[in-house]
Amino acid sequence: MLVYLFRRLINVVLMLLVVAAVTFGIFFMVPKLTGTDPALLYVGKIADHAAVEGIRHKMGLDKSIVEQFWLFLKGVFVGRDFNAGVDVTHCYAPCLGYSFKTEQEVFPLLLSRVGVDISLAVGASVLWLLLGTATGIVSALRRGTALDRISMTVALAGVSLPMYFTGLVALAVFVHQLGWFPNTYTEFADDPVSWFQGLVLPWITLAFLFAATYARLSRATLLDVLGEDYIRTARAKGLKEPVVIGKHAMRSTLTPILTVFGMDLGGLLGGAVLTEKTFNLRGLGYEAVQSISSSDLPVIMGVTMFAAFFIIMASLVVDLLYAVVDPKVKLA
Amino acid sequence: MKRNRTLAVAALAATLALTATACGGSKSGSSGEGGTKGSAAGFNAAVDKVVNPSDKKGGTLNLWTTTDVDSLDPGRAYYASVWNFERFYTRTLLAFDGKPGKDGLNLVPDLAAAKPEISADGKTYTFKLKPGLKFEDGTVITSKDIKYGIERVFAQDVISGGPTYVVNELDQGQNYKGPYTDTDPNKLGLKSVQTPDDTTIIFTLAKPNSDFPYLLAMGSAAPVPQKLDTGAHYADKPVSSGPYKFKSAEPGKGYELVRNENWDPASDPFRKALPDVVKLTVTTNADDMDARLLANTADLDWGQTGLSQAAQVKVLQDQALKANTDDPYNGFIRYVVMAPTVAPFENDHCRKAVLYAADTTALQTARGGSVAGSLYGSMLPPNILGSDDYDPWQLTKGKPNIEKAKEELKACGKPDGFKTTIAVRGNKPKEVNSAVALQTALKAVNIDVTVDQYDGKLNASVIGAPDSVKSKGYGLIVMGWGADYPTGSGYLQPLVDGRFITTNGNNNYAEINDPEINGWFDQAAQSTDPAKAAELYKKINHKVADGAYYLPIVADKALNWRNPRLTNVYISDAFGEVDFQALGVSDGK
Amino acid sequence: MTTPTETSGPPAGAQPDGASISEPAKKIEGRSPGRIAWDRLKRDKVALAGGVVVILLILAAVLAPVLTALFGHPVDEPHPDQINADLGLPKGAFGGISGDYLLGVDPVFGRDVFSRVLYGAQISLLVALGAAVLSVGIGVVMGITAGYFGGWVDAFIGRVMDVLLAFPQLLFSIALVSVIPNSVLGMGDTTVRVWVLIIVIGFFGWPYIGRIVRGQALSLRNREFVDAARSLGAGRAHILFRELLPNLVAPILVYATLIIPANILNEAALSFLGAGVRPPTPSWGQMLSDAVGIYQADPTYMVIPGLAIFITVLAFNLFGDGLRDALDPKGN
Amino acid sequence: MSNDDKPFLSVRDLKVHFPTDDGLVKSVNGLSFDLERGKTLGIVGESGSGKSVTSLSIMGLHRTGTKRGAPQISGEIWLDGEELVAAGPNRVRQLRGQKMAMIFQDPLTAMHPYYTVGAQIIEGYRAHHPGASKKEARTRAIEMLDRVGIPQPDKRVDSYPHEFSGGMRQRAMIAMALVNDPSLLIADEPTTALDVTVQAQILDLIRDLQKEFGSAVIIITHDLGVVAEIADDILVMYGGKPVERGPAETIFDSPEHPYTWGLLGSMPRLDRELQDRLIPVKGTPPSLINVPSGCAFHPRCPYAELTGGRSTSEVPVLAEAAPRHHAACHLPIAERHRIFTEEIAPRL
Repeated sequence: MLVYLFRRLINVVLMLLVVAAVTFGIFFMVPKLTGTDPALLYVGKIADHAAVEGIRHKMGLDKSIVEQFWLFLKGVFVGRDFNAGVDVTHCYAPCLGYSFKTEQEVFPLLLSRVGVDISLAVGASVLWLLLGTATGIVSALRRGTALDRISMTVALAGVSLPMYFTGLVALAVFVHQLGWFPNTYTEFADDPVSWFQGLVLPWITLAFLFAATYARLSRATLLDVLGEDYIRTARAKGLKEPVVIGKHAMRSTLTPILTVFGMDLGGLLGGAVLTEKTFNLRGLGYEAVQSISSSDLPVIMGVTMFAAFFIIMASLVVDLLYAVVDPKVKLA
Repeated sequence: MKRNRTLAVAALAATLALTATACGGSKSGSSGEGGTKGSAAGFNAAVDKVVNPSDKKGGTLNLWTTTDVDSLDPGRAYYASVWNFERFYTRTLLAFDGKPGKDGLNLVPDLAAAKPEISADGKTYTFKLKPGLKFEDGTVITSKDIKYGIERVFAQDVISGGPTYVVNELDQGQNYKGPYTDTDPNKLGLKSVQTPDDTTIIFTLAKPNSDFPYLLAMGSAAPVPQKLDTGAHYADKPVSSGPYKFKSAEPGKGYELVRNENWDPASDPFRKALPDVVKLTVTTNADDMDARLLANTADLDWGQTGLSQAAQVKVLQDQALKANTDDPYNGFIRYVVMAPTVAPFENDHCRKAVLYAADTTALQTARGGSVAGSLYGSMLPPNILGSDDYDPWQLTKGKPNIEKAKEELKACGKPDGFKTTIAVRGNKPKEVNSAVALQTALKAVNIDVTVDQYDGKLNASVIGAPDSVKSKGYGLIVMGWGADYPTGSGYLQPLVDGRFITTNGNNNYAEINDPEINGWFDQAAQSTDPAKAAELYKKINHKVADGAYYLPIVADKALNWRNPRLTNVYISDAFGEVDFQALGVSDGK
Repeated sequence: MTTPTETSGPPAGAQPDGASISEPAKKIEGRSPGRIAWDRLKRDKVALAGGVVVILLILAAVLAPVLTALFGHPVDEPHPDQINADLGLPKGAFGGISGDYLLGVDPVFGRDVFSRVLYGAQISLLVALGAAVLSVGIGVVMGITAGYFGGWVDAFIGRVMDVLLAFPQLLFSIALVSVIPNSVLGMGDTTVRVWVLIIVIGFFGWPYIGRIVRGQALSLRNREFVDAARSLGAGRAHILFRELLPNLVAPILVYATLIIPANILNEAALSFLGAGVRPPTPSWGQMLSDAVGIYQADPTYMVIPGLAIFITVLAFNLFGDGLRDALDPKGN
Repeated sequence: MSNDDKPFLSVRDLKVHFPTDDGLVKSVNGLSFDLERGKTLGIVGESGSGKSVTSLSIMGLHRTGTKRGAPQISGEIWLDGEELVAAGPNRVRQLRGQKMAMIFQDPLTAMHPYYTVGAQIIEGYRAHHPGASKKEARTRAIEMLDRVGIPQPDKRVDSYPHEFSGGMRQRAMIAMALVNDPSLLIADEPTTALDVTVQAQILDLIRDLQKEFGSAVIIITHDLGVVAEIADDILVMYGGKPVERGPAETIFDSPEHPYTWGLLGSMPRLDRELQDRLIPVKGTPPSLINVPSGCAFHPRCPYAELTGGRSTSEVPVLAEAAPRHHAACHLPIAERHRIFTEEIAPRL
């Protein structure tokens, strides 16, 4: 078990390295391909050659790609020094460098952003998990009834609607017309009530999309499971129907949903670009889009690493949980 | 200056609009004590006079913005709003006066005791400092602090991003690299600036430049105490020399200024310093900000870029709401420039054909209608001395002249029209709309335009590189320009002086290199009489207009909300914005 | 598998699980499986309706120039007379809907929304179908290769898929789309962008189908008919593509049908984020993005492209669901 | 009603029809048979002959386990004097696992992968012994595992199904079925998923256990070989109907129905090479929706012409061919005997 965990963690690090290398490569190459210089973005309005050179040097863009990447990795693992003019600033590991644009340290910046995504993901995921699986299970058990048809129609509509459209309609109706919710995000630490109010619509919008997917998934899975031989066996033993469904069928139905859930949650934690944009939330997704539009390589790298980290960790956690849930899976 | 127009990314933010509370909220302004007078100030009331003059102190000024400051370090900021905001915490030798309209363009001695002594050859400027000036920590502001502040800007590898005019004027070939690598023990190695004593500072220029005082009014010439300089981190908490100092600065969230007890009001020529606290709140939610503004729970849009479209529609349809807005010129002209290096625009008749065929009303609509800017005939914005309503191509009439356009096409040898490409920043929706509108208008005379949207942030190397303009065949380029300092050369020189053409980051897209024009700039630089200089700028502007290189779309305006509780509200032509430092709050809250 | 980020990714439950394939269809009647599927599909009225709408949409997109000429105005033609110049909004109520402008006009320019929606359909369907072909192409080749060869080939392809799935795809797509040049190999801006969208969406989509095909190939490769082919000395390529592929047709077909609506949503999301085709070429996501600024004053302009996306995605989903049920050997 | 009046298990004119989109599937279309305690009945037929649906109907499981619509069931099933078709679902559930139990074809899929073998046996025991403590139930489970020949049952009780070999799993399945001493045991293809040597062991086990418990056993199989040793009576089904019924030795020695001949011919025998196998019955099983007219077997019957057209027009009835031996065939008895002895027997 420990050996397995160790191996997996090494694997996580390797995957992150690959993601980092690819990201770095792409965003290093892009300016070369388009024949542009990121340094030009950060000089004043009237660019002068010496100034551009100075900025290139400050950003480290005058070094080779290998050297730049090496410095990036060094920063992540042991920290690195930055020349602040009057003195040298040490950026402690895990150091993702300084934003080209704001000159803030990237790691704390992103840490402060991730709260939005955690708030968003946690609230929405609880909603969609409960709502989606419950709907799917009831639909499967009441297969062919009006309830099933209506639920599945709504679910199909849910997966067919772009979430930003749903979000805009929700905003138009519940914020602008009815005025039920504020249109701002407040940090939990500042005011839990406002935090909650501000997130209700994003939660519902996001949860609606995912709940629709989960309803369809759990219905299909449960129907498959109900057709399994072991369910027939359970009935043949004379078990009561609630036991057959609640115990035997549920365990097999919820297990695959766990996988999907873990991956979805991991994905969301790494930034929910569309939700953040629609609801003016300032999380990792917002930061990502901003950094891309300003060629802010350290932030792009940081966001990508954060997102990849969440996704990869989610799959690790899912695998570990699977070993608990599914006796067939052995961690070795 | 950079006017931080809505980026494509922020386009959404700049949109969602107002809560129901916004409607009810507009009434609350009038119910506030002392605010009654201001509530009916009227549309554009602050454009040329002071709204709610008052000396009432106290309260908190609540500024909001959807665009974070680029830097609080006076040496590194380039946003107009930061330059305006710096007046709270930064004093310079000279500063723009705190007066409405054109009076705000005058420079007054701020740290300096008086206007400089200028040598007869116009190359040496000698300033005496006022006595007893102090930084926020109580140390005296000396001439060496000013010199050190200027020297920092030379260290472009650390203090990047701000205007570098002082560097261009003062380096003079000595290749000074800034104080951080300075071998001088006092880090005061810049030879062109001398500080014989703590209250005297002498600048020696290589050649006369009558605009030099304006450069000294910029943050890049602000004093920085060497022992408190933190280099790249100075922006985290700049040291105040003005009436307020930073209590907190959290990028992306907000900034709070409180009174600087070491500031002496008696030494200050114009700063009012009325509120006890100045707060600047950063939000990404333009919708929310506009709702707060219209509800009068926020005082002013710090960015001064105008209400978002939804709020604008609401305001324009309601006279009572409209009375709380101003729609001033912000010093920008939006234009399309024609590149004579790209065929057939080497022929002025083809350029004129475009000018005649352009539907300027459609172009104006594309930018957001009349509140977003006035039709304009030439290339010197209304807030700059020397500007007039010169309009040789009758662009302000708002209608294309197809007949004349066709004549010009014939004269150009292209009676059947031609093909060309228009380059536009893809992240500027209004510019894209302008390009599309022009494309449509030119179809009428068989000029077939391809709209090429390039990555807007890379303009310095796309349209800013003459080689690239030529190779990509950018006959037409959509751009906008605002002056860094409000003189004819501050505005026009980068655009039309042939000596400003560079291989990268060029702004003279038409590559105009007319010895006569260049000469006029030099004459203006030598002239110490602003009126004479203005006359020269007028000549330059007319000659450029006659040359048919530029198609001005609009002289930019922005419809901004002003909270009725604000006192001393007026637009300073120096920034094209409300003068922040003068503001007070009538209810004292 | 999982549903990536918020843009409802490859459909959950789209793939029949392994068991259903390894268990030969019970031949109740002497009909071929294809015939049975077709008979079932014919009876599924909802799926047929979806199919009909899909065909109509494709026709409408193809015939956009004709329909526009008959019922609308040229797609890029401005109608300033329909616009309140100061507000930039349509003069008429409901976005200026009238007998002359069936779906109203767009803000600022007053262009015919009917025409723009039709031309938007071209982009949307072209990108979605193209990306689906690409995903399926790469996914099938990689999946079969991994599943058939096993060993290090499988491990390597598996790793590649893991890394791809760990990438924050939406961010990457935005970044990649934002740096592409305007003209490549003499193709115009729109053509280039459509290609890039196809490649980006298609490329990030292949691991999903790759995994499914791999699983199927794994379970099939030890089956008798493959053994038989192998014993007859058939080459690897022959076994892979002649023996294995035909048996994978059903799941691939189902997956392809269900990935199209996901691609439509992806394309719309990228356009919404400003990374799609560029104006004046219309696309639905871009129209929604434009509408964001003014939906309170002109809600019609938000609702119409939203509904266009919704109806299209829904139709594909309905048809895809029906096809899946019809091809499911376990169904009745 | 007393238990003496009727056989222990009596099925009368059982019909099970499933409505589907394609039409009504007549899975079982008129089946009757009796079975006494201590006796073994083999029901033989191809897939789709209705044999599995018959067993599921007896268990009351025909409603579930398929994606089909609710089935229509008619006829009577008497178990130990109690009618099951009309009985409430709850009553049937109480009988399930207690009085009647079932073993399924594939023990791997028939056992829940996420629960230990012991837990699954214990669960079955406690369902019908609500008073039993966990410990008692566990002791019982270990005892049963021991009884079916699983070594180290006290350890294996905590293993998961996938940790068992195929044969062991089927033994565990049997232990699970027998944990409540059922009077009727239905084994649906109990050996199909196992390899040949294990098959014999399992059949031996079932036979031993039957002797020990005295229960009635129904073995359902497509393979006559499976029931050759173990069954007392054999019922051959085709297209949802019985086509031949009789004592096992009679069926093997003098089968009456051409379909049975085919089945006999397809029996794998150790003394025969694969290639020498009789090619049994050509064609595919009949549609249960559009059952061929007349004799359902006629499209595949090599002797259909010999009936003078009756096979396509008239449904044959199960008629006595010999004492306790019935067959549903239009061929005259003499003709059948001739064909069997001249054409079929030599090739078997």
